[in-house]
Amino acid sequence: MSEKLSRRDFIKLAGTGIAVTSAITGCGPASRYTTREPYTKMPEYNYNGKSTYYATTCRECPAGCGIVVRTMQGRAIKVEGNPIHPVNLGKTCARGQASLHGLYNPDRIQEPGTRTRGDSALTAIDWEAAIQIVSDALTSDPNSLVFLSGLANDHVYDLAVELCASIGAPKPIRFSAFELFESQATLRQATKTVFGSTNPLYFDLANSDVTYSFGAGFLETWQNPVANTRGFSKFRRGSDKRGYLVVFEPRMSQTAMKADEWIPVAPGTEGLVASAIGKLVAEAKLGSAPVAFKSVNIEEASTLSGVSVETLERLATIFANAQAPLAIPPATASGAPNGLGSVISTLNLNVLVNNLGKPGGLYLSPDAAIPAMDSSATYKDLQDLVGKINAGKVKTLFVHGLNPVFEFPASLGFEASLANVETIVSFSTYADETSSIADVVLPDHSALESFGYQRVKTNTLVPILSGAQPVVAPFYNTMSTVDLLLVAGAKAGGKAILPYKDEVEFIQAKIEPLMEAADGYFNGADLPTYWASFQQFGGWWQNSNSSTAPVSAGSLDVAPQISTELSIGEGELFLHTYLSPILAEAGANKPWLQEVPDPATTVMWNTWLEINPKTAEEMNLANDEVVKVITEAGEIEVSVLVYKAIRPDVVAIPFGQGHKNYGRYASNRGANPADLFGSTVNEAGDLVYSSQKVKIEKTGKKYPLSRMEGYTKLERDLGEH
Amino acid sequence: MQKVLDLIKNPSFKIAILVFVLVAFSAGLVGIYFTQIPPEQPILFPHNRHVNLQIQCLYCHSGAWKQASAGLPTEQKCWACHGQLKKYFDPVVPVSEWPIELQKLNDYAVNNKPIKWVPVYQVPDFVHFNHRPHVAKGVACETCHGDMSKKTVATLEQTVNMGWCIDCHTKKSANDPVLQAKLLDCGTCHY
Amino acid sequence: MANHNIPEVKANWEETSGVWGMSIDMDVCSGCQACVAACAMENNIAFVGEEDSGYGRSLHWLRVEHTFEGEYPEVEATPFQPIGCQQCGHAPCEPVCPVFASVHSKNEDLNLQVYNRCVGTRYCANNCPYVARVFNMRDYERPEPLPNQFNPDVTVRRRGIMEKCTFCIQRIHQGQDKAKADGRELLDGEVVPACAQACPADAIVFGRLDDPESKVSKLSKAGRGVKLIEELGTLPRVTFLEEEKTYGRTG
Amino acid sequence: MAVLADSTKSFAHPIEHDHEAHLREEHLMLDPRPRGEMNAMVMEAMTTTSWKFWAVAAFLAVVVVICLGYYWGYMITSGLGVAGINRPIYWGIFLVNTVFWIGISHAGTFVSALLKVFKAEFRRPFTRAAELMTTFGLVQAGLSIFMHMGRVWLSYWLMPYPNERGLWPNFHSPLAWDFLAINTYLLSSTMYLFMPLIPDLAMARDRSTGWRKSLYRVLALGFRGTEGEWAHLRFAMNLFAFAILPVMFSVHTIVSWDFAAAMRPGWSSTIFGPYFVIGALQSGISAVAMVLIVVRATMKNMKYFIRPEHLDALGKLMLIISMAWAYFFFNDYLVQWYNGDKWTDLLLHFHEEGPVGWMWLAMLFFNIAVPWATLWNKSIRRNPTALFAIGFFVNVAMWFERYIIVPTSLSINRFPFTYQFYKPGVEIPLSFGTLALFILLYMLASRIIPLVPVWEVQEGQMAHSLKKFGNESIITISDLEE
Amino acid sequence: MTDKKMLLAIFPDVNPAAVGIKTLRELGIQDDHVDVISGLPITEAMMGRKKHPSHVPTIAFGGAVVGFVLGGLLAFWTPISYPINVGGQPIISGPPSVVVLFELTMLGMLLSTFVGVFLDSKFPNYEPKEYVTEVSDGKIALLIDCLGDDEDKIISALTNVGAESVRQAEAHQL
Repeated sequence: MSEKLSRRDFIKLAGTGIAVTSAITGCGPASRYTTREPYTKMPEYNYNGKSTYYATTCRECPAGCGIVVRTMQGRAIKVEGNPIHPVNLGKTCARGQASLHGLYNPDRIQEPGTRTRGDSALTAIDWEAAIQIVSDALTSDPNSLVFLSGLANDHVYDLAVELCASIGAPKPIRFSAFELFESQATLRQATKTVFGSTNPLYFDLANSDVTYSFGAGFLETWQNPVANTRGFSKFRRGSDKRGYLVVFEPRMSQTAMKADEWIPVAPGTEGLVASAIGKLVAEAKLGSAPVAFKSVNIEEASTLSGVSVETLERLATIFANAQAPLAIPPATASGAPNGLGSVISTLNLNVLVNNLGKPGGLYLSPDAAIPAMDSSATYKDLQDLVGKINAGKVKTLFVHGLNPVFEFPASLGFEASLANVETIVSFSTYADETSSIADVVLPDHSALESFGYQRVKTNTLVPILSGAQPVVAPFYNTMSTVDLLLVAGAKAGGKAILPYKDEVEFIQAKIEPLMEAADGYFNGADLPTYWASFQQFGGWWQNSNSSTAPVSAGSLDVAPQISTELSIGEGELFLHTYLSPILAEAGANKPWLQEVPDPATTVMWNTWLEINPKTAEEMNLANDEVVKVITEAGEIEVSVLVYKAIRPDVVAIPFGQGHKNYGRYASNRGANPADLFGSTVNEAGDLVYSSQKVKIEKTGKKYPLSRMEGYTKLERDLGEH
Repeated sequence: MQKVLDLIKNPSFKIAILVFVLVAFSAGLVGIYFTQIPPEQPILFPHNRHVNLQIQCLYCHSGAWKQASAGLPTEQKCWACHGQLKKYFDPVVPVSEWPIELQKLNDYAVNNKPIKWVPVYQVPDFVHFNHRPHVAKGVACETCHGDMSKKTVATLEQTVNMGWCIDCHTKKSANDPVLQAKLLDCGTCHY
Repeated sequence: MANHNIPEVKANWEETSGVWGMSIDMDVCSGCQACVAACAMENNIAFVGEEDSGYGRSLHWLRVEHTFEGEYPEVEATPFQPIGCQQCGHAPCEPVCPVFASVHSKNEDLNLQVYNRCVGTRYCANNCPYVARVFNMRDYERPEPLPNQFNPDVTVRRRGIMEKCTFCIQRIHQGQDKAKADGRELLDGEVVPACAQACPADAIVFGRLDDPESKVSKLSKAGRGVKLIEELGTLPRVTFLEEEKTYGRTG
Repeated sequence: MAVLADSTKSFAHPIEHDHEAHLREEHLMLDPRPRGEMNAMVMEAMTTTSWKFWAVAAFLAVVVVICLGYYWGYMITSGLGVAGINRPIYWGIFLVNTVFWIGISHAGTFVSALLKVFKAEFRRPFTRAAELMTTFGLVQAGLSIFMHMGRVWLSYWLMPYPNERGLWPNFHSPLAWDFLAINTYLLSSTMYLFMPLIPDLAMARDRSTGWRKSLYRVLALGFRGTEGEWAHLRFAMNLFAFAILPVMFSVHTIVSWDFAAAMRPGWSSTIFGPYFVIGALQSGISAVAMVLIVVRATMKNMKYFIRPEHLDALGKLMLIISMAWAYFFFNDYLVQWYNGDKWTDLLLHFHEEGPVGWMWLAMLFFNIAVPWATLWNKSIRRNPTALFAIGFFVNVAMWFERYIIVPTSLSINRFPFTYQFYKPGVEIPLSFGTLALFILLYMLASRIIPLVPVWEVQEGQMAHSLKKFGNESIITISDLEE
Repeated sequence: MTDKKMLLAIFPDVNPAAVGIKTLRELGIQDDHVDVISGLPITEAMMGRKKHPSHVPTIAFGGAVVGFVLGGLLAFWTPISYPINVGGQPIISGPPSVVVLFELTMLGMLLSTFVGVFLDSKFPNYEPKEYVTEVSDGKIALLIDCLGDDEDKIISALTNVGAESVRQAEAHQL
């Protein structure tokens, strides 16, 4: 500990030195009172004033990209992609780049503390007391303990699963706004229905020549946007033939902006359009349509979706004639009452053109490198959890890597239910909505300060276990949650004792089986060597493709049950909610991410409501006017942004802002559209949110949106001149 | 009014003004002097003794020939030599009888504390100085840092400013226009 | 934007092809803003907050432009176009600076902004046809411990100073220094600016234009290549590869 | 000689002829008073202050301290962010003010030097008032430039001085020319103000006591009026009158090159030089008229020196310049109509229809319509209130014109993505600060230096007489032309 | 040998003063022993005297030359002292140099003219001088250097042609 402490002090001092130097820039050599210090025990490869690079895993989203962090004198200064990591091959997204602003966030929780429910301030405690609190919780009734976990912390989740299993507590619940907004459960269930597999699907965008996307924002947040963008780049320019992308969705997203054609379909009719295209393709190719497409009425589909029959026929011809056609299932549209049917329809389209296991088609990702202990929860599970809490059956709630009070829609009633929990323990690194009401806050290291691993589940043809290691010594008096649980378990005794000394030993135990795994990127004769390589390369992966071709489970012969119910709630406009491509669910506290313009609208630092110019004119709304958006579940106030590329019957709001308590950069900024969601779930157990109807009322207020783009501010039509 | 005028005309008033100006001026001078004296280092490192023992500069400041920063030795490195010197290592000799500076070093090394050296040669952070090309071109350390065999702690031998850099760059590259273009390019140091 | 292949300008450009160049493929640029964030992280760019950024004071060295054309439902998005400093060979920003703060590097053929010489007349920014220069309006606050993230190779700018994309000159210098220490020539692709390094679509390619074999030289001369408003005679070093919205076009 | 001989008596003579009486009343040159009396009048004008004067001066001083001292300090310590500039509108009201004040300063030199070169006699009583405006206007222009700089504490880098770095200013830059030209102009106009002042200071020295005596004794440099002193002064003043005119033209054209040398649509134009010069004269001459009207109304004995004939002459000048200005303004559109550059076209439309289109209209209305409609009329030209109002609106409109040229034009460039609005911030108090400083300096100077060049008036009166041709009495033949 | 004396004659106007000068010349007093003090720039011709020599034109011309040379140094030497390429323009370029040359030539000329006036007129000079304050009210004063013997002769002659007073000139603080 002492060594860590001294290094931390050193980092602080070095930081001060830099600040002083930066403050006197331009004043000449007056920085007389700065000091320079060598490391007390500097590794032999480390020179003062020279950068060292550490490979680790980005934890800004669950995708598991490998990154290399440039450090200098104990400070992380730049995130770069890990060029050998097979998922992202040295590339990063804006969120990954800005993860340093998470590490150096001024609003991190610096030490463990407790509070009386309702207070805002924490009373500092030492880690001994913290360990006591956790061990007390572990020794109480295991059935009353619930562990809530996020998606981007596999090793913590794995340990929690083991711990819960050992003491007999219910299995940890894993969820995040990613799951909600991309309706992952629906896709999982559809995959199971169509291909009979639980492995994630791999869409080989790179080798496709015609891709129809039914609304998955695969260049923005869906699955692994970095890998998808790389695939997209190959799709467009990787071979002699330029790939052709058509996107069907009610609002032109960033992905649709890159498409060659954007087909504005009515919300919830994506599956219908896919079926109609399927029918036309089948008729062109096979002469007659299989059962799954037979019953589709093209005219009706055209009327409902707003896509003309000619367009459908033209698109069907292109798709039928393509060498490597690919249909990507909906993401947002899965959150409709008919979501499951829509996803099945699009997957059926792939089965129909038989691109299964072929370049440019569909693959099933291989099993995870180390056995997966999870399948994420569905929204239904959350509703059950809230029911359980309300019934007083939960005494202790552990929350790690997740901000449920913000990420769970208000209609779920999670926040209200917390009154029935005796002890809420948050392991959050940042002051957020959940940790600010938690009774005990035991901050984990931030992502770049901790060990860990992450299974790469999507966008991969090989098993990958991406490894994480600290790139800097912990900045504050934080403690790894795995260590904390292990120590507390040991203290609690009995079944809570797990056979690991600390976090590193736990991870080593997990990766040990991989030492002998065939065709690995590297192998190790002994664990220390293997462990060193695992840290050096930023994880382990197989060299060769071990994916499998999906096999149709006969879904073409089943007429899909596509519900005709297209909307829920009352109101004149559909609400289209999407995960903000830049902020996602937890990026709002990073100042530079806030200042990165949204790709489609170039808005920074706020939430906006996109509305078609025609609708805006009818409702007499102009840019920057604040409107009230109302559903049965709630209402929010948000500034209007007139957006040309959206259906007139749809308004869109991004999710990501609207934090009440998430540090100085995110708090009280923008609005949270999840407040508007109802509580209906679809057949797969995902929340129905994309068919939500809303009412819009003027408030008479104005709040100017901060936009990068300027010409619409001048409110002039440039076409004239 | 007249009294004020009389006061102003009084010679002692004029003298008082003069004295005040002189005092203020000297105070300013003293202030400037205090900013110019060499900074106090945590350890009065005797460079001269080490250099006279034929220890190369690059032995301790090893970064100078391969990177921008010359670097400072860790106290481990200091202790690697001093630990082997019988005189100090001998457990018979109590620490309190060691030379005072070595006692300090011992304190840092034993307690694992970084030594907070005060930089003597410093360029503003809008100037990016790289030791490597200078050493590679054969510029002797003495050229800028003075003859360390005659100094204990480092002192500022040169006013490190742009005119001095440019002057030397111009002279060294007088016969090589390509090199001169590089050495006098603003972007070589400022970015 | 405009593709005026004025013969004289082209001829002139051939003569002074420049040293460092960049090509940006607008067909694959997905507008993900990774370059923007990477640039900010690499170059110690300050964030300015909601009010100032909304008022056009954000300090992005790189902005990704796009617009919508036409009316719904025939609306189309123009391709994403990341625009930073074009490192003009004949840069209009340079001669107008009264104190030689905006100068041309003879050695690297880059546009330099010497921060410590800048007095803040902002003339260069007015004269930049690409609106690529940004001005530090204030000492933007970066509360502790955010300054720990500063890249020591890049000057931290204060209020009253112009700044702009440098083609990550610190990385160029490092690369050259390393190559020189190793006693070899710089390899193509050895030096990458932060934006190109991050770009998931590999839309940004950076390299030497004076090396006809480098990737960027070849791309710059490709048929899709367009330089921004080159009819002004600025000799920009960034080539944009245009989008082709066609199905199955080869090449 | 005859007039001089008469001059002591003529005042006492009964006026016999109505027309002659009218002419004497009309022309200061024909209405001499005993020189001692005239000197006394000027001294009295200088030394007479009322509580109103001090109240206004105190108010202005407070405005200067708050607007210039406080706000400028605030801006220096917190950065230019407190002003309204942004990307791409990097130049805002500070540059508008610079151009405006340089424009104001032009007329002073114009009337005092150009009219002297052309021997226009009516100039005599107000050359100093105008020249004083030049100097103080330039001070405001210089201040505005300093305000506009991002790091004003390093502004000395614009100065050519030898340094160890071997770095000099970049003389390719119009801003470096600006530095040379404005400094040349400021120095020479100050010298040109001071030289004719020496004899008047000597006169004031002979007529004052106390601190004024000490002050004037120092300022008059020991001038007695010997033959040699007069000979040197006469030559120097003639040379200045000739040489300062090209300097004046160069200054404002160089200010215009700041814009015209830039590669911006709407700025890059060869017409900018003459256009700016004429614009400067337009606002400057109106400002001279305004100042004279105020001086005439507020200072003692000034109604004797400044008469409707002077307002009349300035009114005519205003009309002429307004016509020339309209022509150059039209040229902007003419050239654009032929070359058809789409960005310039957009810019010109933006001037008219953009958010400050009202300024554009006001500028045309007050700079063209109003002078053309009114200044033809002699009685309007001679009416101080009317002329003041016209001058005021012309000045406001010329300020608008610069506003349209600077920030409004910067709104538009070749990248529509970056278009922005301009909302002035701390520029507003700072602008009022410079205006207040100008007025304050002028007020204080009017009580310290003789605002009327007495010796020049007396020299003129000495040489003028009425001549009778038949039944008509005239001064010069040109009087017959009206 | 008799003492040298300085007389101060005050005339009410230009004409009598001109006659006075003529009278003095007739009395054998050379023009360079007479100085005219006046509140107005009456010309030498009015007084029937030679043009007063002045160095100001020469100094002005010299100043212009110096300014031109300085301008040349700024325009042509300073760019080479640290050659920096801007915008692909030549290091020494014509059009901008014209501006620099013009401004500095004008500045040199005007500044030296001003300085020339100071030099030629021995400004500033606060020593006691012979002077009467009535000059600025329109009187013309003649300062006459003469021998003590001629004093009475001169006084009576000048009084005859209209001098208001002729007396011994006394230097006093202005």
